[in-house]
Amino acid sequence: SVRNEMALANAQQLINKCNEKCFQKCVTKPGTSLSGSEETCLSRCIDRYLEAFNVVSRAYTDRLKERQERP
Amino acid sequence: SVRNEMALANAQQLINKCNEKCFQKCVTKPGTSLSGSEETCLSRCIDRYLEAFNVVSRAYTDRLKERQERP
Amino acid sequence: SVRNEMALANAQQLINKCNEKCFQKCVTKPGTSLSGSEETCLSRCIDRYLEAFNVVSRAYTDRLKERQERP
Amino acid sequence: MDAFPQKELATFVENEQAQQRLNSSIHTFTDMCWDKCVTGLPSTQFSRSEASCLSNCVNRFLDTSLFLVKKIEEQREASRN
Amino acid sequence: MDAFPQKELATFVENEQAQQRLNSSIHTFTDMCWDKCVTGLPSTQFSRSEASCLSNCVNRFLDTSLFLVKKIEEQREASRN
Amino acid sequence: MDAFPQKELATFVENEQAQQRLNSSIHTFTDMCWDKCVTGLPSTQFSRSEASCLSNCVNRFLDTSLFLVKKIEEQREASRN
Repeated sequence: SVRNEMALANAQQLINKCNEKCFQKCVTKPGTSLSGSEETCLSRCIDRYLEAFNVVSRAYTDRLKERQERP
Repeated sequence: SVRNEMALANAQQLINKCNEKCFQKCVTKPGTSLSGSEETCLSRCIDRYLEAFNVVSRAYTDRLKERQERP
Repeated sequence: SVRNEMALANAQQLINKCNEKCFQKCVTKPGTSLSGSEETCLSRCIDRYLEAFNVVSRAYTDRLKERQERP
Repeated sequence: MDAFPQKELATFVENEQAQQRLNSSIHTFTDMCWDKCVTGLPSTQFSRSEASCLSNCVNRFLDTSLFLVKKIEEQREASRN
Repeated sequence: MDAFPQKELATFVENEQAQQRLNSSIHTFTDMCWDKCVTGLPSTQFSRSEASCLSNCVNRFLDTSLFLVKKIEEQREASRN
Repeated sequence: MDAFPQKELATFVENEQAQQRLNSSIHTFTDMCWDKCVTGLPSTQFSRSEASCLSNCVNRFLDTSLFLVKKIEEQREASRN
């Protein structure tokens, strides 16, 4: 269905962005494998990025609702 | 008309770019509303970005004319 | 042919990226013409960017082959 | 296509496209606000200043957009007089 | 379509597309030159160094492009000999 | 089209598109790894640390991608139990 396709595309874009931002932040000098501290940083970064996505998403949709109630 | 549509798209892209660059420069720690100093910064930034657009536009079109006169 | 068109598009994108990255790195305060030291920097930068492209390309294709051999 | 009249299909497509633009904006805003607000190494929770920066970020961006449009219209008015 | 022959329509579309590419380039160059030249807080006018940086920026970018193409062609020549 | 059956054409197009995606990824990775690894002024050859950074960069990015997917699946599993 169109709804499922869009939800999948949305999830894929979120994963790609999260990957890009967390690699940028946590792996500053790429070595021959991911170190323990790099993996700890990545784990935290992933949680924080998904949280940031939810905070931003809620702030934006709340704003749009406000604008509909007080045009 | 096609001309009007293109002029409108061009203006919209300029506004979007100006918005992005000036928010980046002037609102470094977003608060609960835009402060007086943030608004002053934004007002100047907007004037400067539009001015930069004109300077760059003229430099580029002058260069293209030059290349037509001396191929 | 499709192959030639794709090779041409690939070369064009590489030239565009190289141009962007090396202008960014070597021409920090644009003057009325490219100086000798700017041209030296650009010459080295171009060689290094093309080398980086080959290193990255080989690392990526090797990784894809590995994944095919050990699924 | 008897079960799905043309008009309802057009409305459905319009809504799905609006939802897609919304999703796209949220990704762009998250990217921008992450870069602006989360400047240090990530921790097990956001600091108070990171959290308030993230929740204010989109609203201040939209306020900036309104400010810009208002300024441009004021300059147009002034140039007509 | 008698009032707008096929050949003139093709020329019109080509010109409009060329204009669109020009506009698109100007936006890209303004973005790049703003980031390179306007590094501090904006003021009520550009400083002398900001102004000259902005007017030189595009031309030096295009010079860089010519330099790059020339270098690649010189390397091709050398590899043929 | 007798010389080029439908099935072989579909396979050809699929392969060309896969090659195009590969090329596109290599450009994106080169851009990302250049910014990460080549931080100073360019020289007549890469330093040892620049060279090893560039050859490790793509692989660590792909490892990060696997790590991310694994973490998300672990969190899904945990939320089911």
